[in-house]
Amino acid sequence: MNEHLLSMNIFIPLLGIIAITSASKKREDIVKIIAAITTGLQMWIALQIFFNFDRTKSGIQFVEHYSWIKTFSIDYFLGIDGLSFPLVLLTALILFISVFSSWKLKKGVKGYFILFLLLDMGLMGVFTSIDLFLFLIFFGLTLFPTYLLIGIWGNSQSENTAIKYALFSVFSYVLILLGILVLYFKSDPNTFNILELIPNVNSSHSFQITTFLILFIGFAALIPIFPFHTWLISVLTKAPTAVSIIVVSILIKIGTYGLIRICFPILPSASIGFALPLSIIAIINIIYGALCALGQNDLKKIVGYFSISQMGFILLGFASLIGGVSEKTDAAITGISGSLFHMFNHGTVAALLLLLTGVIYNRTSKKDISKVGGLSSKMPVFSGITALALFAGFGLPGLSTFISEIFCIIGSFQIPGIQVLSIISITGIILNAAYFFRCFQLILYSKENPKYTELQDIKGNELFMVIPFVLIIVLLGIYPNLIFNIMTQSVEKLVEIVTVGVSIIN
Amino acid sequence: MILSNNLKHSIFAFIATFTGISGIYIFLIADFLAIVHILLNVVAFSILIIIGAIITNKVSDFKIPEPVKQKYLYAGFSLLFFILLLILIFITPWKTGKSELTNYTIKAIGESIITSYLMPLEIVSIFLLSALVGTAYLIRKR
Amino acid sequence: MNSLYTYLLVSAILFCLGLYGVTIRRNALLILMSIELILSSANINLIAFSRFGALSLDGQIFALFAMVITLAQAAVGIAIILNVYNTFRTINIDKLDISRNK
Amino acid sequence: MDNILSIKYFLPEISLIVTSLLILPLSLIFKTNVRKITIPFLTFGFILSSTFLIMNWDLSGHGLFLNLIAHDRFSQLFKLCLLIFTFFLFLISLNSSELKNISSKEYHFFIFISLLGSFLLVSSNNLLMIYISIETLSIACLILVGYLKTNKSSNIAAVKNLFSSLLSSAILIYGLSLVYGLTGTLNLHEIGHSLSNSSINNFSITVIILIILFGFGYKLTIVPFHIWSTDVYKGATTPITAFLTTVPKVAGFAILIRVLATTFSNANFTLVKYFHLSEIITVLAAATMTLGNLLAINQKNIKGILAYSSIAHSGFILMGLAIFGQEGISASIFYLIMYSIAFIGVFTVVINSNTEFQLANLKNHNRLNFQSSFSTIIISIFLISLTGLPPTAGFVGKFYLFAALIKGETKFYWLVIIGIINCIIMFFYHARIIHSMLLHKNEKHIKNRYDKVSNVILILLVIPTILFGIYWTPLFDFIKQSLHFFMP
Repeated sequence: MNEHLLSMNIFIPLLGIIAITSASKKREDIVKIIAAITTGLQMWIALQIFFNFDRTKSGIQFVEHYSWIKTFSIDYFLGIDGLSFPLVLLTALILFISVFSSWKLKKGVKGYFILFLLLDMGLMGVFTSIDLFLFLIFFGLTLFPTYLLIGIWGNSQSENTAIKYALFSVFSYVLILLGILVLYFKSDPNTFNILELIPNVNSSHSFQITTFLILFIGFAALIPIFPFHTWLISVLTKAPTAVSIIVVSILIKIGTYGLIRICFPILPSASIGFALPLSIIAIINIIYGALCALGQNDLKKIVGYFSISQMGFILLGFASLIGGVSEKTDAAITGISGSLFHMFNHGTVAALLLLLTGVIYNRTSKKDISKVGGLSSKMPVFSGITALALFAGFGLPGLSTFISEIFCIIGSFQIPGIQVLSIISITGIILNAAYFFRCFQLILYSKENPKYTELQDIKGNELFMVIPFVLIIVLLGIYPNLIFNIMTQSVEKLVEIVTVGVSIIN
Repeated sequence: MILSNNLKHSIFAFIATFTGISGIYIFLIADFLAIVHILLNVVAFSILIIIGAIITNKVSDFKIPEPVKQKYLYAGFSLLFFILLLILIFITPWKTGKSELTNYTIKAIGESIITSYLMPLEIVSIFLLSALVGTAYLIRKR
Repeated sequence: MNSLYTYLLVSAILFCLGLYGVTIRRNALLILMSIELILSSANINLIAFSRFGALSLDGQIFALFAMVITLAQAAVGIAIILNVYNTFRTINIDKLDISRNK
Repeated sequence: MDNILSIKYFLPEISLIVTSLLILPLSLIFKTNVRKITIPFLTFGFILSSTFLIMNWDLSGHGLFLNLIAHDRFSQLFKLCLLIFTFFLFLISLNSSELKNISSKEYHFFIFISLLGSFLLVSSNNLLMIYISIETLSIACLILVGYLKTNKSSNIAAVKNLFSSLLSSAILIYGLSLVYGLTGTLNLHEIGHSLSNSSINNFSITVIILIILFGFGYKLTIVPFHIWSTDVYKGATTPITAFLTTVPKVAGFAILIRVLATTFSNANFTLVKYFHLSEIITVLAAATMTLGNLLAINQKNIKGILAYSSIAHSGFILMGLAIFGQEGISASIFYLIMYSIAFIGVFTVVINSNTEFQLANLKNHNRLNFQSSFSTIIISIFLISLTGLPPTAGFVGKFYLFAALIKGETKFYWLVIIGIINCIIMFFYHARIIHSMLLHKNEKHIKNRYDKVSNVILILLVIPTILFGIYWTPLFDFIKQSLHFFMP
């Protein structure tokens, strides 16, 4: 049973798709129920893995390894370790909730859920494949469903957004393909297997820099790093809520995941050399995102810029990888675990914020939060949850994001080269706090809008979607070790791999 | 033939040129080909062209429009290509040998057509049939 | 005088003249004639190589087939040109235009 | 093998010839309901030919008709592909509205003649055979393009096709005559032998190959000739465009590969002496795909996009030839086959839908919603495959091409970069078609009249598109093995 959990996780959506296709056209609720069952099963599998995960091992677990295409030595090779498992967990959770957030969908239900499950399959595959070719296939599988989901089920101007998204993602996709091919042919014997690639890419520093740059630009368009960020904002404002949740919480994490999974261990020397530029980019992202968010009134856009800013923190944590070679291994481990944890936390917080935005929009059909008026007296439960989400956004102590953000900053602070930058990044936290307090004030305590006399409080389906996130945010704030002890071993090993790799080249 | 602005003159020049070419064939000990060339290209092709010219022009008016404007450009282009060919011709070590061709090639050609080149002959017959069908189809009244 | 190079030279001249005719002429019949010129230059080549170079009749046979095929193609070509003339009332290939009336 | 013994292996072609010759009298005899008689008869012809092809499946090579024609794995692979493609195109064109009201017997006749021409072309082992079969193929194309005698755009296309194909064959025969002069023989293998033994300078050989390449260029839509081909593609009726973008192209690439591989390289597929050639093909490939793509962006309707897209794909296929190793060539062949399958698929949908779909201006945010979601899904799959995203066969094709390029020498890296930029552009305009079908919210729907046959064909084409995107080893191995050319 345990051996095939990952394959089941990936291919259950396929069964779901078949079931949906054979469902009758008139019974749309059945389609939704099938989708819910599918993602629910995945959630259950993810929990199974969570409980059976060996927290003392640093290598990959739940391995499935079959030969697939012999001539090119492509394998069907699945496995998870501490780096990828939090993301699998997050994916399962977000997808499960997203099904419910699109429960009221009327138009083209069947097509929507087929594409949704395809996307689901792609995402699960991306985070669990160890073979890079498999990674490419699953990654490619996510592009088209996302494009169509944004374009068809988004609001009236979503077509251009869809094209924009597609162009950016194809751009990054092709670059990643190129980078992976370069790695493949540089390794001896040629292999797509990450575990074998790590010791096998025997290369010079300049080769590493070139390949790193190719891959980095590819992933950067996904993350998205400063000049590439425009697509994320328009996707968030134009796409349907469920899709924008998936995009902001999971899809953009493929970028950061790719960095930590492919770039750092395989190209250690370049990663170390690139630490300083990486942290500068991170700071630009943090400050730019926060400043842009400060001027926005549309909560969805705020979430978008907030995400850009948070991605900066994640990259800052990555930059502390350099500590591994300057005998500050602890700092490196702190920073990277902080980043990984922050990837998870940002996913939950952003999803929660977007869900709450949906709640407001359903009641008032206004995007501009300054015109909604104070809601605290009319919707007490909602207000409580919103307050919590906003506090989590800027990292209030006691909530999960606080811990991860602080870890990122502490990690980078201990490294002499990027100390200054890490101090600057604190400005980012302050700016974050500023705009979230502004939102807090506008949504909850501004002058009440007389138009909305009767506003229902959050309940039922909406409450059901929100509660898991609230619980997770609070729980991880109190007991972060739930996730941390999954990661620690793998992160230590990563830092070790990088250190060893650099020493070999020097 | 190329430069004349009168289709009539062009056609006459064409016939003259092609008769000259058949003369070249005779010089090259290809008597059979020379005859075929006169029959096909000089006679048959010219008749085709003349028919085409008569149908598509009013009989009195064989004026054809001036060449396109960039004719000097194209002339330069052709000249360049000619120089390239010239270099090619004189630089390349063509395969040479002593020819055993006799003065009459008809028999030899006939023999090799029905032995080693039988298959191309059959294919060409299919080809000619299809050309016939195609021409008939295209010319037929709609 | 009677050497391979003379014939190659003649054929090269014919080839380039034909090419020039194809590029500058706009009358369909003239283009057809120019292409014919290129083809006979190739035939001269073949026969000259057959005479001076190779010891076989291959070149002559190739030229023979080429002549026959070319003529058949020219016949089809004239048929197409006549069709075009019936539709457009012109055979100046620059003046062919979908919006033009009959 | 001599003329009599060879007939056994020549049966597929003979059955094609016999069928094509019987069409005309048959349709004269049964004047009243021609379609009911001829279509089963023609189908029978296709099936007969394929039966003979498979019956004579022979892994060792033979030279038929005194080595004029090669019967080897390479030619058999291509014959099978061409036969299937033509059969599908033939069945699809029965449903076309443009060809409905005119005499169909000549149409069928010329489909068969062109198939015969391409059969001979892929197996030619002799310069004379190459010339004759190219002409057979192109005379059929000439008449097919001008098939609608009263249609203006069809006429323009016909006259353009006439001059370009005549000119290119004239240039080709000039080039072939030079090769003959260089080596004194017409047999491809003997030419290769004599070239590798002699001390011919690089310049001559490069110029001669260039002249030959220009002769093939029109069939393959290589860059300086793309102007002509697009006019023809856009002007011809849609079923014939579908035919022109696939069958002659496949046959043309096949013979180009055979000529390059047997004459201008040694047995290990490296152009030992003639290193310039590889660079020339590289430049041509880059120019072809870039120009094709850039022009495709500006196209308004789906036919224009497909016409230029077909040129861009030619560039990609040439990319594999430029490397000139076994990997490169087999990647090219794989790509070629996958491209043809996807193209035929797209055209099947286009032919079956009404003219509103074919001529809709995609730039004006026109609405192209299909009535049935079946056609939308199907055409999307083919377009994704053409774009080259997984899990479709198009991805594998592009993957192999890039892999072969990166594996090759460093001098190809710039081509890789150009290829990648082109992938993105290609995605852009293919996505525009999907975009206007799926993303525009509208009520009006495009009707398409599918009969059972086209449904079956579409499904038959989708299966390899998906299947070879997931598991392609058998096909790829087969292609690799087919690269053993017949050497007497």
